[in-house]
Amino acid sequence: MILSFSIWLPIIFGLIILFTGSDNSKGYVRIMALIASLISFTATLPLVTGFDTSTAAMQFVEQVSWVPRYDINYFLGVDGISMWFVVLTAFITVIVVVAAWEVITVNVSQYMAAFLILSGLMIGVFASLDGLLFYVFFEATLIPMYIIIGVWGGPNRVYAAFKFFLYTLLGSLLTLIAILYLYNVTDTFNILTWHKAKLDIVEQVLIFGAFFMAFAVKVPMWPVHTWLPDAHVEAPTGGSVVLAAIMLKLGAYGFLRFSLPIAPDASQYLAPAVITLSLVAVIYIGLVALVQADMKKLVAYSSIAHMGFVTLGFFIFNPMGVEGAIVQMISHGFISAAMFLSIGVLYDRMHSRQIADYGGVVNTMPKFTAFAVLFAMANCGLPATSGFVGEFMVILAAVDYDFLIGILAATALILGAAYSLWMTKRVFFGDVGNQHVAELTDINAREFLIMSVLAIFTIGMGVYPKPFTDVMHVSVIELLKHVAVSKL
Amino acid sequence: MTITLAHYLVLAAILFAIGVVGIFLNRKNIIVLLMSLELMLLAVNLNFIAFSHYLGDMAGQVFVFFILTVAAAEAAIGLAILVTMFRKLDTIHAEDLGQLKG
Amino acid sequence: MNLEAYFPVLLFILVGIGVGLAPMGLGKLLGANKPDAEKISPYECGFDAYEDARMKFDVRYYLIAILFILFDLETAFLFPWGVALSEIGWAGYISMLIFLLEFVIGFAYIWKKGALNWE
Amino acid sequence: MTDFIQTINTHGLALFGEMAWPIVWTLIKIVTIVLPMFGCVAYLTLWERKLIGWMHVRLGPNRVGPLGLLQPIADALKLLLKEVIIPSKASKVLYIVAPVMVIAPAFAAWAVVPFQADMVLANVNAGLLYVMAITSVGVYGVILAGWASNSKYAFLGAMRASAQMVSYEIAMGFALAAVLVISGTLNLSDIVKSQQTGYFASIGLNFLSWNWLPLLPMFLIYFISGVAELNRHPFDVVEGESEIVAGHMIEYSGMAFAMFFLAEYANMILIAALTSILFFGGWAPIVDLPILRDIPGIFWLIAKTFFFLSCFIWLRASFPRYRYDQLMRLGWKVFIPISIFWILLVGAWVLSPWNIWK
Amino acid sequence: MQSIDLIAMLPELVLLTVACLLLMTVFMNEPQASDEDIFYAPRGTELAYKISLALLLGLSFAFGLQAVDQPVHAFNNLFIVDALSSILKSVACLAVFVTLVYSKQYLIDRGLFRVDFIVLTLLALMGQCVMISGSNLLTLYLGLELLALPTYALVAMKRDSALGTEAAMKYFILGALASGFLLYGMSMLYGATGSLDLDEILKAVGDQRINRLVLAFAVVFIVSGLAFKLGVAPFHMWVPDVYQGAPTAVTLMIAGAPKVAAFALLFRLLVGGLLPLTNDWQPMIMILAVMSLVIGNLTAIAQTNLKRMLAYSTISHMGFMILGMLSIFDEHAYSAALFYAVTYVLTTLGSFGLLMILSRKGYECETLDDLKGLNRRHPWMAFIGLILMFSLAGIPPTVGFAAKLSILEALIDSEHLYLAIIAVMASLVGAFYYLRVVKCMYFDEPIQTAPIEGGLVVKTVFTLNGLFVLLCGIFPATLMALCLSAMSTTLLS
Repeated sequence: MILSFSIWLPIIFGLIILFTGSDNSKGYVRIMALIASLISFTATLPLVTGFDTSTAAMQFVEQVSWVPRYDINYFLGVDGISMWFVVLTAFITVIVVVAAWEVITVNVSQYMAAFLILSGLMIGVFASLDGLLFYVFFEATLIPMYIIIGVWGGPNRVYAAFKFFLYTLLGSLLTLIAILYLYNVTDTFNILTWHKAKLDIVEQVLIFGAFFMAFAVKVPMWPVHTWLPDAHVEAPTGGSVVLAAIMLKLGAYGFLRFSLPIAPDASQYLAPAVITLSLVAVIYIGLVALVQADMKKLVAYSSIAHMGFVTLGFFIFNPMGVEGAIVQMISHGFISAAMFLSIGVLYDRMHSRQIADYGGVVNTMPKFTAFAVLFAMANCGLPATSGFVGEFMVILAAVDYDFLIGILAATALILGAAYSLWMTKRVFFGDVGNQHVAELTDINAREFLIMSVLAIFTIGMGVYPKPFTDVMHVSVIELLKHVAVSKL
Repeated sequence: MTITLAHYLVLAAILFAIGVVGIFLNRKNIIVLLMSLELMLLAVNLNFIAFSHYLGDMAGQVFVFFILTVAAAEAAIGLAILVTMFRKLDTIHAEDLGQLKG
Repeated sequence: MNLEAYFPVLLFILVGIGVGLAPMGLGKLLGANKPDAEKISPYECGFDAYEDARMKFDVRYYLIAILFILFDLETAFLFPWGVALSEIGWAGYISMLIFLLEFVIGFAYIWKKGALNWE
Repeated sequence: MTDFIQTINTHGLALFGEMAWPIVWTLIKIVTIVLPMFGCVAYLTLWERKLIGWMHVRLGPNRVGPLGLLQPIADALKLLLKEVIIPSKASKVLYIVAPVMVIAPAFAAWAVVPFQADMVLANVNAGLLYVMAITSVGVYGVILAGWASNSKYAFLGAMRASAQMVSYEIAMGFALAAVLVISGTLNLSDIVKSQQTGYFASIGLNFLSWNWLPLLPMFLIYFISGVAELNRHPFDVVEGESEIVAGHMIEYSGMAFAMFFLAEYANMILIAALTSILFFGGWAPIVDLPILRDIPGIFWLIAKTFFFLSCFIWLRASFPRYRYDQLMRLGWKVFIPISIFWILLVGAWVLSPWNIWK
Repeated sequence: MQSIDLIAMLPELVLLTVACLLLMTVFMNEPQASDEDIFYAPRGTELAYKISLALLLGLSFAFGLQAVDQPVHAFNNLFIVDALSSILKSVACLAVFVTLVYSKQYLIDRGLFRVDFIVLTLLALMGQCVMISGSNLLTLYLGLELLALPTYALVAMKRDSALGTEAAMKYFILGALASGFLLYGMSMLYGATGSLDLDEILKAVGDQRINRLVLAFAVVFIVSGLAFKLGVAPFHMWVPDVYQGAPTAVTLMIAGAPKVAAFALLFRLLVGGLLPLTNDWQPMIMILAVMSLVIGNLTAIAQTNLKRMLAYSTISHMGFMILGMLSIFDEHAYSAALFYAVTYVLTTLGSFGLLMILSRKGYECETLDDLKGLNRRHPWMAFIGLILMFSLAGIPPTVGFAAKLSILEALIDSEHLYLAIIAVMASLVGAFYYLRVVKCMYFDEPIQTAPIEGGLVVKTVFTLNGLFVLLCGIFPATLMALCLSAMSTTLLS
């Protein structure tokens, strides 16, 4: 029941807020939303405490028949790969609710409801063990996100919302075909059965391709990443946070849950191509990030680069690489959230995201600058921050796999350092840039709270990542065993 | 020369074709369109009668009866619409039906 | 079906057409034939025609035409019913009763709506 | 008589051969119907003028020939020699076709009319249907005449005429349906025969068994509708002289006009004959007396027809013209409800134990 | 004629009788100054309206309860009552009920709230019922015409609207043309098989001795006639014009209930009568479906008039639906099409209902601009609108997704993988224009600021309509199972 609670509590709370709240009762809506997100987050905690790290089997399993006609089940469960994401999602939702406290002033109830519902749906994606259930959650997330970007977004929000929606839909529709095809072959929508299904190489390649369409768009991988910068730039701060912290992980998670185990031979066969795309993302997008004048865009591109690391980690089929990639995903959840929040803090005060509009922020906002610099360091993978752990593991695995790939991946660290530090320098340090910067006020208690929580996790995970890797270790080994065994 | 089923069918087909062509080629008068429609239905009736006679089965003729009825009702409604249209648009030319781009 | 019986009918129709055409031809032959512009202009009390004779006419004529088509169909159903009434018995009678009742309702409706009023 | 026909048949067969003789023989029969009809039509006009004259206490035509008997011939000659004018804006072909379409049905309908027992050109089962169908064609002629003339008077007259004709056609159809319900057949000969049975016929009072009595309202409706169909007085708004002169045929002259004229009288005869056949026992004598039975049936039919023709003329002489709205009201609001009611009544009567026609 | 015949047809007879009698309420109306100037609800009409609402609800239940395991053949197999017919008729009645609820104020505002409107609607419903239950070419044809004739009149009802009359004329001509095609096909079928009875035809068609050429003729004409009636490309020309030109209430009357009847017609003719000829008609259906999907979706993008856009969307949805007919005697596939038809009607009701609720006297809500900022004006209605649009686009968890899913599953099951891919690509294109509607409702500033009218009943029904679309999407099992069982009992017999 824990998983069901995690999924449905936020959704139900979201609907209640949607129907009862209005702009005349903003206070009520905010409190309700906070309570809802906290309860939902608490509901996920038993997953952590009750998790058995010694088995690769699915835990907290729930299974109820949903559409008997197609043998679709309401089939939930988590293993070491997905467990942390459930918790992370609920956690980020709390952050988002708090971050929106005073910032969002129109349609507050809809805003809060959208995020709560979105949170439930995303947890649903991570917890589904039924292919169709997964798909339903996966696609349903588009609706609240579309609304979030479109209603509370920036000037170009309509374009961004459409692009976001249609890009993701394009990929996922093909996935639907693949899911139905798998159903046709196996007569079930059970993902675990699909893992064992016999498929010849053509089928595998086609299915892999279909899944790849959806997940690559979502991750996003080069060259289908172009929706992400637009979406990030236009989305409200909360939207960017959820997008970067959780939504991108849906795609990466899909690779682990579907592509690799269902089409192992195709994965092996196509791995070089995927690795190439990942490296392009890491290096080329890193370079692109370097020339951004808009802070949000810069972080958006850096997200793409970081996700390139993740896919790289997956497709070298090495426990260290895969674990590193997952760690990277979690850590990126914290760091990107923190980065977008930091930009949000600045944006709320200055209504500009242009790097050139800032300078010497440290003089007026010392506390904030301390946090922001910490997150920027984490973003470029400074040791003792969470960013370092994942990237280091992936690079190690890559070097092990192929020295050249390792070297190329490692350049990401340099590029990351370059753009993060350069941005930090231009925004925070030096003399006060202009009149507006001079009038900035430092972060208030609410913002301080969010920042510090995120900072604790960033550093904590960087210093002591063992709890995270322990949870996933067995599952990852099991997964790679699967991939290693040919289905042909 | 004896008249066989085939003759009736060919005649009906020709009538039907004239009706259809009348509808698609006639860009002028809607009354002509209505007449083309009637012609099509008559061709169908001829078909039914011929088959009915050939098969020795009355059902076809019953069908014809109903087609005639419906055709008349259809003509009535067609005329009614035509009248409304003429009063509103002051034309009965098919080519003047251009406000809706089908 | 005895189609031969209809042969005289066909012949009679042809003769009827002949009866129509022959005197006209005769009249053309025997009668005078000196048309001039005034003579063959349409009759309009000494004036030149003001406008096209095929003008708009009263919509009630259309209404009559439409109603005629619908009512005449009732007759089309009554004829076979009348011929076969003794064979189909009361079931047939009741069917026609229902049919005519519906018809009467429609009739009452158009009456009430004033479709039957000429003024 | 039979011998005579037999002789003609054998000789004709020899002369024209197996194929052509039936056609020729039928043509001969048709001609024997059509030619007298021409005579009848011609003299009907004379009779009309005479009778109306007498009713008005005048003499009527009496200059041409003894008692004016040559008057129709003179009229015919005059019309024959007149110019047939085709108006400049008329549609030539339709203008010519229109009178033909009016007159041809008036004659063609006779194909199925029984003059006496077994004396009918085509004894077809759908006789009544045929009559209904072929007489309806006349409306086209009227409309075409009005349209083709391209004259406002003609057009208006045609609209009025056709609206009136179709309006009364409905009531007429219902009246005929009532006849069908009783006789259970569409064959005109059988309809006549079916009137010869019943209680009154068995005691010799034929005329009380005829359809007119049980169907009295229907008979009246039929007869009056017939008058309206003919566009005759008192329903002659079509050619109301003061308004639209001569209706749809205003542009016609000479023989073309004569065709409309002929058609009107031919139709009168037809309606009168049909009234006799459908409601007045056709060729049967009024009462079943031996002397009357010896008179050939055809004379009975002619006598009855003549009676109704005179009625038409009498109506013309006596009644003022109906207004158009009155005319339409009579057709739609009086005749149709009555006839529907009566049909249902008759239907129930036929099925009930009190059926008197079995 | 036996009593069982009349019992089988009892609901229809009640419908017919009441429809006829309702005409008499015209005698109750107060005398009015002129026929054209009535923007109120006369007493008689009000009564007729209430009676018909009650009747429709009652009939919907009656038809629902009529569900039988063994089909009942009435009137010498002219008329059949089976599980399929009862579910379809029930849905049709419900759809007309909802339509009437939505349209009342709209009609009053346009002087169309008249008895004849209601009666024509009921008669059209009667036609649908006959069509759904037809098991003989004659009954099918009569039902079709009984549906079509009142609809022509309804479209032309607003006599002072040039667009309306033009639409009526086009609808009439093309509809009659379609009937002609269908009839010609039927006559050929009759000639080839010697029967009008679908069961007999089914038996006869399987016989190899029958003239294939005549049958091929029959199939071609019947399918094109059906395509006209369904409004699938390339026989779709009338759909956008009629949808746009007709008063929205009438548009809904055309877009709603008749779609299930059209499905019944399609099913009865193609599966019930021509099943052995699947090789002949399936390629045609395939082409029609693909063309509809492509043309419908691509053209819809260019529309700014919502009614027109929804018309093109209908075309594509009908194309999607008939994809379900591409399996050979598979109740799953057919029931998928059935499910699709039913849920599509449900969604369409809501979307046109929204347009009607937003319209007022003298103002027609029909372009995208009219929807702008709806979220500001009335968030709840915007939310329902959002659900409806996403359902049309086929995004989970709405019912539109469940419907698309079942059709796609059937397609893949019958090894039409490429068709499935075309279908999803088309719905991707489709998503674009539905998203645009959502965009107008949520992202844009309102242009219209007048308060939204619409009584409590209307809003409640609209809400239920929207929530049903959502709930059926989340819990599609019941409805799917219903469709499946209806289809399998129908196919078994």
